[in-house]
Amino acid sequence: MAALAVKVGDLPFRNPLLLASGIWGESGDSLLGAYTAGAGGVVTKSIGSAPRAGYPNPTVEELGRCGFLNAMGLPNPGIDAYPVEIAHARAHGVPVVGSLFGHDAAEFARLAGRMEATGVVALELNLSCPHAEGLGAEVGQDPDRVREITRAVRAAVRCPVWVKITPNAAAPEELARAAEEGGADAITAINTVRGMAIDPTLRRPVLAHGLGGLSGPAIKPIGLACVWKIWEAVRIPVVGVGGIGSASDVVEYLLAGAAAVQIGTAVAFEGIGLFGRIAGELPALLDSLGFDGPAAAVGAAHAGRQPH
Amino acid sequence: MAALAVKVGDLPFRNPLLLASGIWGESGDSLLGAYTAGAGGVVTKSIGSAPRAGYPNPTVEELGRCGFLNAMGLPNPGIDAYPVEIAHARAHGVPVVGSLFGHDAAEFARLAGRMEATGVVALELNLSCPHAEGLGAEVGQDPDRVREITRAVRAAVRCPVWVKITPNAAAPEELARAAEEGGADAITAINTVRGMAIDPTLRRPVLAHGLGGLSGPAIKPIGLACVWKIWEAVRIPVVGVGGIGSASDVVEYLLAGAAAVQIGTAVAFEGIGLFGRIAGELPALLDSLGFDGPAAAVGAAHAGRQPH
Amino acid sequence: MRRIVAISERVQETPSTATLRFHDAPPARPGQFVMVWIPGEDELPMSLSYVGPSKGITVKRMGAASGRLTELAVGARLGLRGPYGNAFDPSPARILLVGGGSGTAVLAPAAEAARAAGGEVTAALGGTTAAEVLFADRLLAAGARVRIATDDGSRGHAGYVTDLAAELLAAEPFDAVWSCGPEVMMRKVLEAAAPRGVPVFCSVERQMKCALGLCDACALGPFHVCTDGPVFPAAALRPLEEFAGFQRDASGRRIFPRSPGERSRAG
Amino acid sequence: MRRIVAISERVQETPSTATLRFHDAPPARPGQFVMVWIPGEDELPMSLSYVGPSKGITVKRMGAASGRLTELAVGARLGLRGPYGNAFDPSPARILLVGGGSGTAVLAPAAEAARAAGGEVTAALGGTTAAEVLFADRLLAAGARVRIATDDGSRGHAGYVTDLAAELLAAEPFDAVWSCGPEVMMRKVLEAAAPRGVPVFCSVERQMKCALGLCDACALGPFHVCTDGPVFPAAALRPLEEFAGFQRDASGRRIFPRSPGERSRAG
Ligand SMILES: Cc1cc2nc3c(=O)[nH]c(=O)nc-3n(C[C@H](O)[C@H](O)[C@H](O)COP(=O)(O)OP(=O)(O)OC[C@H]3O[C@@H](n4cnc5c(N)ncnc54)[C@H](O)[C@@H]3O)c2cc1C
Ligand SMILES: Cc1cc2nc3c(=O)[nH]c(=O)nc-3n(C[C@H](O)[C@H](O)[C@H](O)COP(=O)(O)OP(=O)(O)OC[C@H]3O[C@@H](n4cnc5c(N)ncnc54)[C@H](O)[C@@H]3O)c2cc1C
Ligand SMILES: Cc1cc2nc3c(=O)[nH]c(=O)nc-3n(C[C@H](O)[C@H](O)[C@H](O)COP(=O)(O)O)c2cc1C
Ligand SMILES: Cc1cc2nc3c(=O)[nH]c(=O)nc-3n(C[C@H](O)[C@H](O)[C@H](O)COP(=O)(O)O)c2cc1C
Ligand code: FES
Ligand code: FES
Repeated sequence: MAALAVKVGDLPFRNPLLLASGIWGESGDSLLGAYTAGAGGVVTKSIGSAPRAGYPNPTVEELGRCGFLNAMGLPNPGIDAYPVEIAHARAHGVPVVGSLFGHDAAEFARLAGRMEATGVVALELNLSCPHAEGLGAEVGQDPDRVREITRAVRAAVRCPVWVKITPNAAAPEELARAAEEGGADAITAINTVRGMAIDPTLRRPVLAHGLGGLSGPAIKPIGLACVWKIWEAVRIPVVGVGGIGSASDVVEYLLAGAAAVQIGTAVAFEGIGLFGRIAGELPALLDSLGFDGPAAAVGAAHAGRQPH
Repeated sequence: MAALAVKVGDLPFRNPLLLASGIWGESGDSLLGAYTAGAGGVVTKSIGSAPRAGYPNPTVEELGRCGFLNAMGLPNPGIDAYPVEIAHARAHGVPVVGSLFGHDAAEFARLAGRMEATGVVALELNLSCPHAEGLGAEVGQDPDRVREITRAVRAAVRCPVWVKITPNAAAPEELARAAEEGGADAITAINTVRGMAIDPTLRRPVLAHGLGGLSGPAIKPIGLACVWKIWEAVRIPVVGVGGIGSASDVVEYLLAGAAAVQIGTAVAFEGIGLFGRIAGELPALLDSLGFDGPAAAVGAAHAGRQPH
Repeated sequence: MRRIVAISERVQETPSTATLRFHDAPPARPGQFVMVWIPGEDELPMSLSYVGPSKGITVKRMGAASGRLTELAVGARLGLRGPYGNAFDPSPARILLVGGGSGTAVLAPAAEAARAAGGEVTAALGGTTAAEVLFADRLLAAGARVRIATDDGSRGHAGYVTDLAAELLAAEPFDAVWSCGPEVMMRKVLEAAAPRGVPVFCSVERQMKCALGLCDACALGPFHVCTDGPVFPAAALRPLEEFAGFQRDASGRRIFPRSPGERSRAG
Repeated sequence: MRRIVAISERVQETPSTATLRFHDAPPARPGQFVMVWIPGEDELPMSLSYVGPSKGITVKRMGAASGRLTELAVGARLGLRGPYGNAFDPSPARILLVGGGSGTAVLAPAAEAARAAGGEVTAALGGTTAAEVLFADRLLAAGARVRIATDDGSRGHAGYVTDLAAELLAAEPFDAVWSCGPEVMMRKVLEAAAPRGVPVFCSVERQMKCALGLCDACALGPFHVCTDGPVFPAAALRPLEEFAGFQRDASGRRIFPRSPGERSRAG
């Protein structure tokens, strides 16, 4: 049976299924819980310089089986209070990727140093949250700022730096290229897609923030297309995320070019047990498709692909 | 009961439900059929200068109830052969909006003149097809080109000019603003969202073209967010499209700012009878929500909205 | 939803026509079609020529895609979606089949279903030459009476299968006619049956892209072949100038045949 | 899916607490909660205090959002999603309820269900003062035995409701204890019941945002209150340093109470 261990660049994970940022990432117990349930690694909530309550509720809207809209507003305990949570997960050997958000290169660099000191195995720069003024996608839609922020973080730390890209751009692959130029070690794609819902009776947006981000099955085709194009645009590994809920979805992302994947919304549909279930199903699926492991499948749907 | 007649700018329709471009728009009989079934008006397939077979099949992939991916590749009979189809629909009094695509301002202007001569009530410029090289979104993602093309068409014809905007942009509302600056009479939003699907067994993209466009329920939140932002960015009317399949969906779009809507993918789920069904349900729904007609609902979810 | 199947069996039915069998679960009725994805090539609508658990399609070599399909070996993989469309209604009646060329592919399972339902089946089959007559043995085995016409007279009646059909209709009472083949052929069948009041059902082919009633590629007058057909009653087809009038090419342009029977699949 | 309901009835239960009733179809069990959207204000988790076709929530004025909720008049509209979470298991047993302040809101329908199932219910209710004791009459009407404790001694026992609970547990056999109120209170109930081997089930409150098990706002040790709770057995809660230890604020920071019982909703 195919073994599941993968590497994102030089960084090993026991399997390619990582917990996506913002899901189960607030407490150390939850990070540990996702790993215990079978995740190959976990990404923290995006952490900023100061505690942030996020937007008022409603912060989430269910859209049937197609997914969710959310506008959490980057709630997080801040870089001073958060290390205790990471420490708890690290104490149990969980490979934790620390997600960060900030306003500019200097803030990102400062946060990166603090986050690296917690013992995370990599950093993920959230340049892609679609609903936070002056943060996330608002900085991440400009290739020059992506390059600049990545460069500043790259200079400030030794651990791998992943840059998380927004799909809300004419060509997300150009943002990925800018991150690569800035020295990123991997690209994570995608964050949520800008969306909204309106309540007809109350005549107002459902989310308190108005606009939010779409996640779940609805965006799987969008994430796949981004990973596909990014794989063709850069030579660093890609971590795929968006709408994954089955072993077959994972394989689609691997074939598009993802070296590993992240899973978020599907946790709400199935519970955290989905990590164990998918990790259990993946070896037989890879076998039946003729792959001796996840790595063999990476990018295999690109005609005349070059190993990369 | 609320009456359903609406105007997009000065252009009247018996109800706000228009057939979206590319659906049932190849033959005059089908345009007529959609109108007979209850549509308030119809938009043609996007027509270019020469006949175009489009991409090979598979051109469509079903994604359960979340929607479809398609990469038709703008098949169309060309502006020489198509007028006979419009003539058939016009002969029965159908208000036809003629959709056009082209490579540059000169081609658009030439096509616009030809299309206007067929007796269409308005033109819709497809600056937003996400999967056609050198066409559609590739020209429509640049505000300068949007402005230039719109201006050229505006100068070439007398009838209203609608510009159809892509959601595959950092800020679709800026594209809409460029169209307004170019003299557009209305904005149509949105076209499909870039996406793809990969077959794990065959290790290749399902669509012959590779990348395609996502439509249907999956993109409703994306379309709503675009209409919302565009309504705030421009003063010309907005025509909303993306994932509409019920009277309640229509009202969401009206509240976001759409003066009328278009329906595409839902025709595959329900058949063309959905136009009659929704037109039948809408008056009672509007009544129950306290609106005396569609116009009263337009933009009503914007706090402190200005009538526009 | 799309499924990937492997070809489990391949039968060369005629020099130009092959049957591909595969195990496929979703139930289907005779008359329905599937969209067959030939990876790297195209996706074509194909009527099911077998509708049991082991389904099948019977393909005539026409252009590149159908040609490639007829060349595939056992084990080759295809993508399938469907079944789509409506079906023939197998009732315990006296049924006349009129099949031209590969059009017989869709009539064979319908005939078997009609026989199973207690019907009497007479088949008039046309082909360019004796070797191209499809499924004559299969229909005989199903208990149908079989009459044959070939363009070159190499087997059965020398000439059009429509001559046979007219003859049979004149000689015997039928409750229904089921036909598939070139449209000029089907139009003649319609006209022959009309004065006798025998209902005719034709399986019609058009360009197909979505097969979902969206793209309009298969528009046929007010109908869409993919969702309203492919089987249409004569009453729906007779008034249509398209029917045996014009087709549309992949761009949607109207294509008028230069001469009747021009299409090489003509029976 | 979110539903919009209009308040059909409003009852001022205590000076700080009001019940809002509404007609809402989805079935719910006692112990479950809904997310209540107060348009323009916030969305709060609220236990259902009535679970029949006409459902209800019973809200204590705490901050801006709960305050606004208690002020809404009949006819005002709310958004609802849910019900979410697990429930008390109404069995024909001898049940001791220990409710502090508005915590009694969720115990009342559970008590009614237990009585309907043939159980015996004893309720120990706490409040800051006589007027703030919730649902004493409702529980009496349901056939429960009711004991009361108030901080100021204005009704019943002067002091903590946990004193009453300890007393009852010492004096009588119970099959289960159901409790809802401040965590320091519930922790004391746990400790009192433990040596006697009586199983305790507590309804726990935490910050909530998604209520779907996604956002982690409601993390409680290895659990999520929204999907694993809100009702937890004592065995799950006792080992947790969080339980009556710390909460998390909206940012996820750990917030340690300055003194036990600090929270004004304390019974
Ligand atoms: C519902 C349905 C069921 C079908 N069932 C079968 C079946 O069971 N078996 C089968 O072999 N085929 C069937 N077909 C036809 C099949 O889908 C293809 O159209 C055919 O195989 C030719 O495809 P191609 O791409 O190889 O050839 P193309 O490249 O499309 O055409 C090759 C040649 O055939 C001519 N041609 C193609 N189609 C027509 C036409 N309709 N009229 C006149 N000339 C034409 C072209 O002009 C060209 O010269 C069916 C079609 C439909 C719509
Ligand atoms: C599953 C569940 C069920 C609930 N059911 C009910 C119910 O039936 N009735 C009801 O009235 N409320 C219930 N709540 C609590 C309710 O959701 C709100 O937390 C409460 O109404 C306060 O909200 P607010 O925004 O008005 O106040 P906030 O602005 O959040 O707080 C106001 C004051 O209360 C303090 N406070 C708030 N929460 C806590 C806490 N957990 N611990 C200590 N101090 C706190 C704050 O520090 C502040 O001083 C439930 C909560 C959960 C999770
Ligand atoms: C409730 C919620 C909170 C999220 N918070 C963050 C976040 O803090 N940082 C981040 O980079 N992405 C965040 N995301 C985006 C996810 O990490 C992921 O990119 C996206 O949801 C798509 O994956 P999915 O479809 O598997 O959920 C959040 C998503 C959801 C649903
Ligand atoms: C099969 C198909 C073909 C389409 N062709 C066109 C087209 O030619 N021109 C165009 O502007 N939009 C085209 N579109 C986009 C639709 O007009 C519409 O913008 C989009 O599908 C979103 O609406 P829906 O979710 O209601 O389908 C096409 C969509 C589909 C599904
Ligand atoms: S094939 Fe697209 S409508 Fe029939
Ligand atoms: S409220 Fe979000 S996980 Fe429980």
